[in-house]
Amino acid sequence: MNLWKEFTKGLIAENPIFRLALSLCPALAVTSNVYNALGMGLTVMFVITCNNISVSTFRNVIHPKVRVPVYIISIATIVTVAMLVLEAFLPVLFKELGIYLSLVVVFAIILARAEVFAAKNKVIPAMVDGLGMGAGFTLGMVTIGGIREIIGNGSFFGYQLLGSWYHPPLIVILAPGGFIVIGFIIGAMNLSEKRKKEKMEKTAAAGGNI
Amino acid sequence: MTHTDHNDNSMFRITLNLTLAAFLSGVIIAVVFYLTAPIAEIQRIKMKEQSMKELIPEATSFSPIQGKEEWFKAEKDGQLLAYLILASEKGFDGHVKMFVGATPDQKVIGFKVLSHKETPGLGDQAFKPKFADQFTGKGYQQLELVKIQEEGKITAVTGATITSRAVTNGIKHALVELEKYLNESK
Amino acid sequence: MLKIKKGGVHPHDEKESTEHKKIEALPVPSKLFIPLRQHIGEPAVPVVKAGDMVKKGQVVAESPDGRATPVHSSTSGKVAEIGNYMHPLYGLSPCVVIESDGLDEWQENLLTERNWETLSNAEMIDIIFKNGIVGMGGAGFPTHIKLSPPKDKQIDTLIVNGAECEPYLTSDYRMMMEFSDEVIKGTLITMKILNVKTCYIGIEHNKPDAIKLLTEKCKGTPIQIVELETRYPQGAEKMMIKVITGREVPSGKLPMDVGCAVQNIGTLKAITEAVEKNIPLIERVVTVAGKTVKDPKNLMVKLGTPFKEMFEYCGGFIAPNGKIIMGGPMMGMAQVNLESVVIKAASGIVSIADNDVDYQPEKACIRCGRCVEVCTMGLRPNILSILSEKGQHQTAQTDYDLMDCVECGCCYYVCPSRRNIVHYIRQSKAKNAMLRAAAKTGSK
Amino acid sequence: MDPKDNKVNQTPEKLIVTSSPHVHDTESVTKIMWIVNLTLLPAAVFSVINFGLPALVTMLLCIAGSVAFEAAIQHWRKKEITVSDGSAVLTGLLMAMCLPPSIPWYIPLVGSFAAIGIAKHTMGGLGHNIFNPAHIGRAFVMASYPVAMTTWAVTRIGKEGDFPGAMGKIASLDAVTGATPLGILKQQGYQALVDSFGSQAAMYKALLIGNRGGSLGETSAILLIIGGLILIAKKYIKWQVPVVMIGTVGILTWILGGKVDGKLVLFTGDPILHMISGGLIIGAFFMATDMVTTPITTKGQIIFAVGCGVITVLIRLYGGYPEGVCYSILLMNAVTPLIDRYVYPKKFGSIPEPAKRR
Repeated sequence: MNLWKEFTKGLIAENPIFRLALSLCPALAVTSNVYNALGMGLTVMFVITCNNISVSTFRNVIHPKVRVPVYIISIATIVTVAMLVLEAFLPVLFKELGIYLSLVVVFAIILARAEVFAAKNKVIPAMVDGLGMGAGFTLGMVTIGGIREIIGNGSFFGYQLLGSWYHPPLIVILAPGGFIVIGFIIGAMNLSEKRKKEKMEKTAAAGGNI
Repeated sequence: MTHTDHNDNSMFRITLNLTLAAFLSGVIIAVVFYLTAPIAEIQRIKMKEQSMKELIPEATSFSPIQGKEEWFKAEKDGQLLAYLILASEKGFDGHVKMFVGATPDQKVIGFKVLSHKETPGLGDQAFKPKFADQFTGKGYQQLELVKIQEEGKITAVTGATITSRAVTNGIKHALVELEKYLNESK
Repeated sequence: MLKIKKGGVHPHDEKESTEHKKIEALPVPSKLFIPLRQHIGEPAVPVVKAGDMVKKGQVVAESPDGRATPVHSSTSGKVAEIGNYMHPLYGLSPCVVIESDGLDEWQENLLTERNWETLSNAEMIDIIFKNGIVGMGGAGFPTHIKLSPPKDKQIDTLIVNGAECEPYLTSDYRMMMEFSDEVIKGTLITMKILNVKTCYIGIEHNKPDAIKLLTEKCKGTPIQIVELETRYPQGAEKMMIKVITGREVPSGKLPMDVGCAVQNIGTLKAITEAVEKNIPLIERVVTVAGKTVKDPKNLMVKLGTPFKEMFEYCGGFIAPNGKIIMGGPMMGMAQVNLESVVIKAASGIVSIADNDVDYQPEKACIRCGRCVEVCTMGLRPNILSILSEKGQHQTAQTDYDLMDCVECGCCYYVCPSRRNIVHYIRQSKAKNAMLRAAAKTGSK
Repeated sequence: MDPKDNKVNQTPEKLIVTSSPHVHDTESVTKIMWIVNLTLLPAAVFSVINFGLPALVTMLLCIAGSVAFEAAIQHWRKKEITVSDGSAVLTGLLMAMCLPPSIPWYIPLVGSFAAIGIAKHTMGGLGHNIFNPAHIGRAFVMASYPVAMTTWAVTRIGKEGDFPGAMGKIASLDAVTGATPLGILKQQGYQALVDSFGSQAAMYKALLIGNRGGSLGETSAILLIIGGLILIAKKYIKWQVPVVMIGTVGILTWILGGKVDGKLVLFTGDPILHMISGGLIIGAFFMATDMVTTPITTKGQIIFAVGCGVITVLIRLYGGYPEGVCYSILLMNAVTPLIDRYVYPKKFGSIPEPAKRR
């Protein structure tokens, strides 16, 4: 079904971090461990889905000239709600995410999905798109966070994976490490795609010969 | 709505759009805030008490000190055990916020960092017992930071001199403030 | 001693093997392949046909437009055919093939005796045109055009290029030593035609004998001998002007735009012979050198002689050849085989031994800056080569002055990554020329 | 060309046809790299004598790591493996020269990976890297293992008591914290530094000869200068770069480096100390002259050298670190493309025509 496609495209093919290269700021800032990365990812998933629903619902009412301010109000409301809820029920995570939580308002991916997708589609596909994009974002964040936490701290989700023989290079959990890890992941994805394409071309050529 | 109507009403519609959006947003936030604020407040107090408890485990109650913001008395069965003072000192990257615990005769019991942005694995070594234990029982006169181990002084963490200095100065200032307060209230 | 201010290289000059050897005349080969195109411009149009008997010096091809130069028979004999044979620059090209009759007879009414001082400029330019004289330094630019500049260009200085900065080549040097009178006379003739009062002969200081001889012989004439530092590409036209007069030929302009004219030693000798004796340009001095040649020599060779004959006269090869080059090793043209023939612009034939050829593969540019340092034109060859590699030929032209490159080859010579920068630049130039041509036909 | 028309090649051998020129000088990338390696060798050998076996182990680990990563990455990228050209060896050696003598075994390996894997091959390999790989490696491990990287070993000569007064004190300082001369200068002031050596003259002598704490390659200024002079004589580097960079540091530290009672007094600094201490000599001769990552033209290289000098002094005098050569060169590496864009040779024929002589 099409909805499934809408959902999965956000995971790899149009992954917000690695493919669309949107919202790299949180991808660098709050991925020094998996816990924070997952928290931020889920928050963004929540915001993006709610916002997509709201934008899609009201898409025929909103005047095109003020659509961006209205979207921003919608995002800001949802983010504020998310912050209040986190503060009340997950105060530790709320403290860790700190300033980046309020910055969710200006994450490019959220406005981009509202503008590109939700404003042009019905509620259900918009919601699925939001969920997919949010899931892709979360996946990206957790991947980066996982790699950085394992390499830079020897642990995963706070559990010490590697023994005391392992001397983690600190830089990986510092800001430059974020850049390097994201760079390597994007590079690896591009490379695998290139090799896949080459292989396909090769088989296609071989097929043509037969 | 015809095309011309659309044009005529555009100004009206824009205003209505924005007003409605803002109004809805306000309502939603207000409702959520109304629901979550008390819980958040309880959480905050719980967290603070928890960190104070970690610092002075024997204490049974913590009461705020009048006239001083974020100063607490730690008491056990009505007996004054310690003062808890919130200190904030500039570290390597931003401020290090911590509770300093001091005995009534102004000796350090310990400190508990509430928030910081020091380099993980490097700056935060200064919050670990190896460094932190050096403060125990010292008065502010003895709080001198040196880089090379010296008897009776605080030895900085290698590679984290600035954080070490921030912690030392924070504690020192807290003790000085405490003395001033105690002298005044005498 | 005058020096190049910036850039240039100093390859080992390798001139020892031939510089003290007198010019020897190569016996007339049995077959001569005279190319119809020995100059810049349209090929000449043959006026003989297979089976015709021709005499030495007889016109075999006429200029089609008055700009290109006519071509003469180098010896007497029978026209065997007009067909495609190896040209050292253009590959297979139309040639008049003459089977020598062994008599080597001059055509009548040549070999007159004339006093150049009695002739008018127009007459002399006509004589130079009719005798097929072109620049013999390598480019082959028709001399009669060079000698009749447009009215608005005031030429005040004549420079004679005796630098011979390419390794191996000694033909100009030998001509200066053995035909010094003709060279000086040619210089005076050119000065008269161009109506200039100042003239310099620039000679690199690794030829002290030539400097001494010419200084003595030029006493009492307005010609001054200038000693130049031995440095490649001293003999490049623009460099020569800059070093001797201090003038820089602006980008895209010609020497005449700064009031200078540059002539090659060989051209001057040919001018003298043409004006005084009415001898057309049918032979020239060619240096045959290289590590694989048994007995390197300077030869007086009929135009159209295959390289093979010359190498055979020099004793053949003593080692396997890697490359055969017409011209010097810095700017010369590598030959496909030994069938290629001597043309008016062939100053030398150099062989490079098989084990001397640089087989090292090209590597990425390491930005060492050597090419920028040696580039006498002040370009950035490293960027030009990279742009060409990436296919950005237009950018190279608009932003990095591609067209100012004179292809002297210094950049390749010093490149530690062995990037053939000159080749890249030529590719860019060719691509841009194709684009321009396409744009032209497209707009029409 | 129609093959039928092509006359049979009658020469016995096949001729090679390429575009001109047909001759080349004897320089090649490989030769340059190995000669730079050789010129570094005396200082490297000295540091092994000075610091003992751990220095040799560090050095070998750096070189082996660099070569291994280079070969592995090139194999994986399906490129020709070019470890024999000496560039990976040079990267490893230069990085080793920037490291403290006795560090845990994994630091050189992590550094080699950063240098070759991150700084060099993600950019496309030799010739394409923006930053000096050796310095990226060093900066990477500096950020990763700050404690180990600021723990300096005592020189062996000092330990054995050849220079008892000066080095004895440094030895006692070393046990706890970074005690390179610049470290002492930063933390305890100029007088403390001079006192630790005994006298100013003794300090200069120790710095020049290399009998002091510091990185492997920081120690022997004289041997490094000799190596650098060979490179200048071979025309692999230009004398302007080290002279300008060291000169800038000297002048600026002389102007700004002097403090009396903690207050800045202009023109009272000790330029000689700053010029011969720390990584300045190796940086100026071997790093700021790296072909790939510095500007192409001499003019650009001088601008580069001035920038390196200024940033070095800023870091040394006002920054958090005692030494700033590594970061100054990395920062200027980032500016190199900009310099190259605006500083280029004067084009031939671009001056206005001279007035015609009549």
